[in-house]
Amino acid sequence: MKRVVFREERCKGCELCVEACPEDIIHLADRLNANGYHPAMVRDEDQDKCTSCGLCARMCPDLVITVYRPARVKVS
Amino acid sequence: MKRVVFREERCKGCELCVEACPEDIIHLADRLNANGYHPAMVRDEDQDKCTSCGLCARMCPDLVITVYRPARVKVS
Amino acid sequence: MAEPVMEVVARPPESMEDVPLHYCPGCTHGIIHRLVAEVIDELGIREKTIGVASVGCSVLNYNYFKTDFQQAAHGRAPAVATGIKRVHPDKIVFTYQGDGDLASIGTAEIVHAAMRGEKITVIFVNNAVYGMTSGQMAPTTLVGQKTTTSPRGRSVEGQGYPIRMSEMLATLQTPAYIARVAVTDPGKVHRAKLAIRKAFRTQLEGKAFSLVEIISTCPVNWGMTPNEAIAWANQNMLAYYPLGEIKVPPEVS
Amino acid sequence: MAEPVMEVVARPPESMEDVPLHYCPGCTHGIIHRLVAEVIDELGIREKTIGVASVGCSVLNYNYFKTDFQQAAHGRAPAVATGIKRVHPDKIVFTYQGDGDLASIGTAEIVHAAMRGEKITVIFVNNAVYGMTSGQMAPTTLVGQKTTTSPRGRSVEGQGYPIRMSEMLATLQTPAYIARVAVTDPGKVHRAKLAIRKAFRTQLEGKAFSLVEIISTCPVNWGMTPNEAIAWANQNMLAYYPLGEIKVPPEVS
Amino acid sequence: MAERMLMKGNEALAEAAIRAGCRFYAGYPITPQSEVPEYMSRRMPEVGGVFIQAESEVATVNMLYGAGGAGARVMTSSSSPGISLMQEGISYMAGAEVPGVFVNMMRGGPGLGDISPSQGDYFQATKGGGHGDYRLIVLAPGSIQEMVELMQDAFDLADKYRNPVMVVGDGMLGQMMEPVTMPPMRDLSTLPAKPWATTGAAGRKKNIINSLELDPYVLEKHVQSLKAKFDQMQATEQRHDTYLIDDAEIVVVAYGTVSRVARSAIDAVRGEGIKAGLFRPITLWPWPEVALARVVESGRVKAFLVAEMSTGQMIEDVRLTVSGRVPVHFYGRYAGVVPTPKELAGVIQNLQAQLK
Amino acid sequence: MAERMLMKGNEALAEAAIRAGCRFYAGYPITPQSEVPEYMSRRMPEVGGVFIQAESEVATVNMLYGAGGAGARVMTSSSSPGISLMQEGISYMAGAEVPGVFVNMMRGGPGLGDISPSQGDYFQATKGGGHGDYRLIVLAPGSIQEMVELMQDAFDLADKYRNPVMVVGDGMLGQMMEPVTMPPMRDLSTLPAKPWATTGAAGRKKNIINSLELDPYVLEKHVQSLKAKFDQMQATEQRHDTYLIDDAEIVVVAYGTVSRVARSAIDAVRGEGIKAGLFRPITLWPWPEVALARVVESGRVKAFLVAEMSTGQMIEDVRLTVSGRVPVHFYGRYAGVVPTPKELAGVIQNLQAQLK
Amino acid sequence: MVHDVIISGFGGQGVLSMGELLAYTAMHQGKNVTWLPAYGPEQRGGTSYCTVVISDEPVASPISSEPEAIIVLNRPSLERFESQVRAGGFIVYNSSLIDVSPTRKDVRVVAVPANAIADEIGATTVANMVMLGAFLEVLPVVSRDDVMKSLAQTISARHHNLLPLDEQALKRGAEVAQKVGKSS
Amino acid sequence: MVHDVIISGFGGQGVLSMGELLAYTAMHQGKNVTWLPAYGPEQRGGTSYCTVVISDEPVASPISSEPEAIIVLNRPSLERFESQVRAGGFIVYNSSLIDVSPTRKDVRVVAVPANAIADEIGATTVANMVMLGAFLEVLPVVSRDDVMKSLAQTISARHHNLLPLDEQALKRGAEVAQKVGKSS
Ligand SMILES: Cc1ncc(C[n+]2csc(CCOP(=O)(O)OP(=O)(O)O)c2C)c(N)n1
Ligand SMILES: Cc1ncc(C[n+]2csc(CCOP(=O)(O)OP(=O)(O)O)c2C)c(N)n1
Ligand code: SF4
Ligand code: SF4
Ligand code: SF4
Ligand code: SF4
Ligand code: SF4
Ligand code: SF4
Ligand SMILES: [Mg+2]
Ligand SMILES: [Mg+2]
Repeated sequence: MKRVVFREERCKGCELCVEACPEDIIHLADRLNANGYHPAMVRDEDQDKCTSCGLCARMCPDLVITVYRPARVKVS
Repeated sequence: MKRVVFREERCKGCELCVEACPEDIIHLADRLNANGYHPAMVRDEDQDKCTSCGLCARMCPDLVITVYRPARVKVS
Repeated sequence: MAEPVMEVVARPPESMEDVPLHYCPGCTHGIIHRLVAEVIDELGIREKTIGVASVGCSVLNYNYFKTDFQQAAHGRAPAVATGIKRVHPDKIVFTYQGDGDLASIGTAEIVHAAMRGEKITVIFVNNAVYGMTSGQMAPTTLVGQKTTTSPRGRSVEGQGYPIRMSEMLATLQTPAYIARVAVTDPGKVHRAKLAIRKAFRTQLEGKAFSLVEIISTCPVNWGMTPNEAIAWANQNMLAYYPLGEIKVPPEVS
Repeated sequence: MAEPVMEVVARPPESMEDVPLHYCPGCTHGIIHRLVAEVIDELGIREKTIGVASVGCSVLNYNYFKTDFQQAAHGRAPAVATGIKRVHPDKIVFTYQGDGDLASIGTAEIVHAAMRGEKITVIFVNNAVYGMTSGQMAPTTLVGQKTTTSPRGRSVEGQGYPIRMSEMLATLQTPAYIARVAVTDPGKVHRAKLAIRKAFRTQLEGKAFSLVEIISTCPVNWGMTPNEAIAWANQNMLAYYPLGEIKVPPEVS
Repeated sequence: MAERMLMKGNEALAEAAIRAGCRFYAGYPITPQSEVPEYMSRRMPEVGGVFIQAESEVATVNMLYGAGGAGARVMTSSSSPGISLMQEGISYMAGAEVPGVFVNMMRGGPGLGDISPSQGDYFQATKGGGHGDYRLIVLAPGSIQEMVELMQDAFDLADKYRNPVMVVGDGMLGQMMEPVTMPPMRDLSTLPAKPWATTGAAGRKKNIINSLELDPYVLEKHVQSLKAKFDQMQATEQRHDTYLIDDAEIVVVAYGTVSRVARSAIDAVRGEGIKAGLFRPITLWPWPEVALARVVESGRVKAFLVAEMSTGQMIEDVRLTVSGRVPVHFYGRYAGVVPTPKELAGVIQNLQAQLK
Repeated sequence: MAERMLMKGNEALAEAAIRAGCRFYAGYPITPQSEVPEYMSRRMPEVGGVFIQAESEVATVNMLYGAGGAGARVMTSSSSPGISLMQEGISYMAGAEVPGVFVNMMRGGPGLGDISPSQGDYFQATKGGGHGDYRLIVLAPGSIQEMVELMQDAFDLADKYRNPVMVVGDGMLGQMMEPVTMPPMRDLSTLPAKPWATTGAAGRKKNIINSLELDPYVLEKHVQSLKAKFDQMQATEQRHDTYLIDDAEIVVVAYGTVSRVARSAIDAVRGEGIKAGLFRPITLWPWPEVALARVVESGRVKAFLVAEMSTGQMIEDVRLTVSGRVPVHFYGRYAGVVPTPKELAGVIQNLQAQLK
Repeated sequence: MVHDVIISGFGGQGVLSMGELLAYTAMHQGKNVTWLPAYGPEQRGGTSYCTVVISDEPVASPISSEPEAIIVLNRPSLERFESQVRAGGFIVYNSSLIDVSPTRKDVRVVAVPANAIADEIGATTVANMVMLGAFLEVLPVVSRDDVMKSLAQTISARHHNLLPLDEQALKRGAEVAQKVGKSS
Repeated sequence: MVHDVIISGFGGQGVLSMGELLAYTAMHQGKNVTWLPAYGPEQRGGTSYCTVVISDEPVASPISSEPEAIIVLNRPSLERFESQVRAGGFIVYNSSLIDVSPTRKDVRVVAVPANAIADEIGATTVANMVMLGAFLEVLPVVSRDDVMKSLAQTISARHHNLLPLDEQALKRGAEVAQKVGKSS
């Protein structure tokens, strides 16, 4: 499952997330979205490198990014 | 000659000069001026007590007071 | 291997509407909106909050928050907020204002709302320029900065040094909380949120006026890419507008 | 004994018209007028000085000075002075404003004239009340002070602490000279004059904005005799509004 | 019956506002209406209402926008220069449909002018001193008792139409005393509900108070709906009063202070057999054109005399209604001068002489 | 001959002002006129003039008061909400007889409205948005070339009458480009002397710029002298233009942007044999009543069609002049919507059909 | 019947409150009244005055161009209003402060040494009540008793000890006027 | 003759400057012209467009409700303006970004792969010049030479090195249009 998910149609390709990512796994796609922007993305193969640090989401002005992490399973 | 001269018709009887005078020689006259104020005055007999310090004029808001002092005669 | 169960680290706040924002790419207004909404979520005050939008690029922010809103005339958001809060002292009222709005045309209104100690929270977005009207000089424009009405760069002679609103307002005795933060890297964004939360909490506790000045960017009118703008802000704006809490009454912590 | 030859120690200044002033008995506006006129006399600038009257008890002061004058809308004297000075940079332009005028409705104009560093001199008469309109609360009214619109005394809750304009303006980097003086005894009157002279000299030397705040009285609206008012000001106003030079650039001495 | 009290116009209207349910007053001192904020500063705390001395008239109107948008019955009062400063905000309130009551105790202008009675702000009040297509209901009382009653209506009309209402008086009406009977205190719980107000979006869709709409076609729709309200006001809210008009050949048209002077003048010339009467607009907007047109159509009137404390403003509305059918004369004193009954009687006499 | 340049309305008027001798501009950004301050910020320093970005429109008008009172040719520009904020100051300038030029690039209102072209501030400009008895000369150009020329007149008229002059355009006129020929740069030494200006009382009696006069009888005299000026303006400054009016049975009355749309519409319906023509007021105040009355009196006109980008403001002045002699119809688009030529042609066609 | 009177003097001589008292009393007698102060530039220093109209019918104009009576407490007031009094009317003037006499022959003139009498009573502030007493003697629009009732209702309790002085003042004023003769 | 054309695309595609260039060139040929931008809410992001009117007579309305031609650079522009073109008019559209075809049958339609051609030329910014070249081929209101002269006059000297690219773009656009056929 993905750790970081982009709502591509809302992305404006500003690259603030690109700059923010400590793992350097975000980049802009070649394709254009409906608004004419190159959306940010993390390649499927890079999802594993994501540490779920959330910094990309913190910098995204357009509410594009949701970040997940594996739940810490509580022993109940 | 007088050391301190009041333009009586402009006086509003506010007593700021009265309070300011270190020699305590200013007081309000019993008579009213044309505007219905008791004007400030220095009795002729008190003019001598005036030190020409100018404090009364400094506090007068209505440009009532002119203060004189004997000229220091310059030896030329 | 079984898929791990995932939990959410970061997602759009509840108090924001799920609609696209109209801001330019990389404009930090969006970040600030999100922080305010997150604080509203966390304090659980969405249903008792009333926002006041000002005239500037953020004029439409009533479309983005799920709270009641009033759109105020240019510069007058603090007066509008005063009216609202006095009628509903139990509600949480905040304004969201740009630097042209708050530090230029609205100078009297912000000073006097602060002096009276209106129990409102002011989110003050300082991007050193008039964004919405396409980049004219603001009172906060840095010396030497070129804008469409300071084409040779702001000069001290005739235009003066920029105004530091937070410091100016902090000379007043009444306001409870005044802080300056920035949203120009993830760490600063985090601290910005803490300050915003403190400002809202100040109001929740019934204390006087709180204001958070947020150093922001306007990539389009600065003529930079968003990341260049971030770097420029960090280098130049923070040098003139130091970050930190400027006024904290002993009781607020 | 021959009459001694007499010389004048104190007399009405040349730059004032020889007409009665309309102020209430013991109102210190008259003292301040005289000081400004004396400074104009001493600097020999009557023919190059343009005054700006504000709306307040001193609204008619264009009748009292022998200089050109413009009467400005309430609060806007700094904007009017800006217009004049920019057209005539070689002239000396001063405003004469009350505390309602400068610190309430005119807050934006004074802050921005100061920020831009307009080369004007502001005479700011703080009598803690709206004199002309008969004694309503001003932003400078002291806590607890009763006025016609604070009949129970100004309260911190809802009206806040009074604004200290000089300190607030001194947070700006551009202004050259800001001082607070009083005219509540002869010694203070003397020091007030020195500050006013310094402020005008600042302008003569081509330096930016100068302002002298003058603690003054309004016996009629304070409900006191003139001397009681003087005493009240010395005791209460000076405690909240400390006298002194608040901003002096190294070059001005 | 409620007691008759001798009250200053300014204080009477302030008390009347509170009786009408006003619980938010913001204002800034200015002669000749400063007794209003002064009264409110004493009285509002007693009824649990808000009094704020704003930093300026610009702030004032925007406080009203906020408080009115938040659901309170709100008012301010000022005089000519102060009302000019409120024009942007009044336009905003009309655009955003925020109710509120404005009192203008007009003084002599233009500029700082003087502080004496005037009617020089008729155009500003009735044609729109602010920008854009909007109208205010403008009420012009002729006595303090009527002022007290119109204050009740002012708040009701403001709420009914979600639009600002202006009450115009002048220094004379504000400063004079007359006996008045106050209406009882309105029970706040009987006031109209305001489901559109910003009260916190608890358990309902969020409310937005706003005049911005960037799509001109959408904004046009909105302004069209405003216009429909204004049309309705015109259809239903015209008010006027008359005095000795049934057989009148000379009809004086005057409002407020001048209408009182005119009554005295009419009494005087009636004594000399001149058939003079008075048409007194109570709503300056909507202009009472239906009633005035009826007077024209009666065929009895040989001349109108518009008397104003201005250089001639209301006369345009009179001329629009009369539309050339009867001569319209004008007599104006202005800049703070109030015509005397004797003077106005003289004008009517001259006019009568001309008619012969 | 001077070169034709392709210029935006806003920039052309700014340059035209400088050519007319304007050396003091203060303003505050607002769409759709921000190109004016932007142009001035570049250009004023080149001609030794002053550009100030004021802290607000309130400060702006008071800077003009100061600078205009000090003798400079001064101007500002803004759009609807900003102009509303200037009303107190404009009244002061009229009262104190300070010349100055105001440009209002009108946008849709009321309130914040939108930023699209509008004519919703006609009342404000012509009837007095500020308090007291005063008037502005209001010039309404129909093209950028005419705007350039009227800017020259605006400064001359302001000085001639010592009164503020307003030039009204709208977003369309401000934002569009057209070829213009600029007049030469005025030689400042040829401008009228201003012995009344505050320039320092050196070797002369002091000058005072003031609108305050507490004695109503003295103030009335002053306002009377202002009124005499306004009467003179009405007698001598009315301006208008016509198009195909000589045989017209339907006369469209329209100014500015709408007058251009109307010309296209008239061209279109003329093709179908409808005798339509255009009456275009150039001075909105003084209203060109003499010329319009002449059109009415010609007896040829069967109907007037007032077309405005408002819900109906200028129509009052048309009705005042027509005074019931010919039917006056109205077509309005507003709040930022500009009627299209096709649409207006349709309105004329319908009207023609009704006339038959 | 319509009675209109202008009351004028220096600010501080209590002319506005005198007018108010008159209007208030008449109102309580069921009359229609107006009280109109001059609040103009005269306010600060200078002369202050008010116009009181008392009528059985609703009062049309509260301004009177030709008052039936004037009560003037200082000389500028006399100079300003003397010519306006209508023929057959009244001038009641304070002869303690006004050292000229009215010249009108077509009106009844009453000279009242109000300040002197007030000093005798021992309260300079009641000079205005002396004038009112004289006025009511020549033009009895209300009775002195009714005035006293109004006073008792309007002034605050802690000043009630002054009422006897006011009563005395009214009476002394009336006595002066009696010498001149009652209005018919 | 009156020609009116609407030029529309994303902000940043250079539609406003293309219109300005066209108007400027026509003006220098002695024509009357107007150029009217849409400066409304469309400005930020969204679609931006301008209307150019070129005429021998003074231009009445700068707005055209039924333009003779539209030049559209993105899909929203085509959707918005297609229906407005007057019968017998022209639609010149950027087929690189618009993946649908106009459906109007009563107008002449020219598909121009402007971005593709610009990329070939090596300067993405000249896509608008490609469009202009195609447009002028079908509706030769001015010549390509005159456009090049105007360009040389209006752009700053330090960009003159780009002129050959612009010229190439105009020409390539014209070639595309030629295949569709010249306007008669
Ligand atoms: C009275 C008035 N004046 C001017 C404007 C035009 N205006 C709209 S936004 C704005 C400036 C906004 O700048 P800022 O407050 O810094 O906000 P930003 O767009 O930079 O976020 C101006 C001047 C207006 N709407 N109303
Ligand atoms: C726009 C406007 N608002 C209000 C007023 C009324 N007004 C006249 S003077 C004044 C206050 C003056 O107080 P201050 O400036 O402190 O001067 P002071 O009289 O105390 O010397 C006010 C509110 C006005 N003239 N114009
Ligand atoms: S959560 Fe952290 S590591 Fe993962 S993509 Fe975002 S910034 Fe990179
Ligand atoms: S920060 Fe957001 S909007 Fe910007 S590129 Fe990344 S995902 Fe897209
Ligand atoms: S000069 Fe000095 S001593 Fe003389 S009267 Fe004045 S204060 Fe008194
Ligand atoms: S200070 Fe001046 S006005 Fe006051 S009492 Fe003395 S002389 Fe008179
Ligand atoms: S103009 Fe500037 S502040 Fe406005 S949305 Fe664009 S980047 Fe943000
Ligand atoms: S009211 Fe106060 S400030 Fe005004 S003149 Fe009187 S004492 Fe002076
Ligand atoms: Mg900004
Ligand atoms: Mg004061």
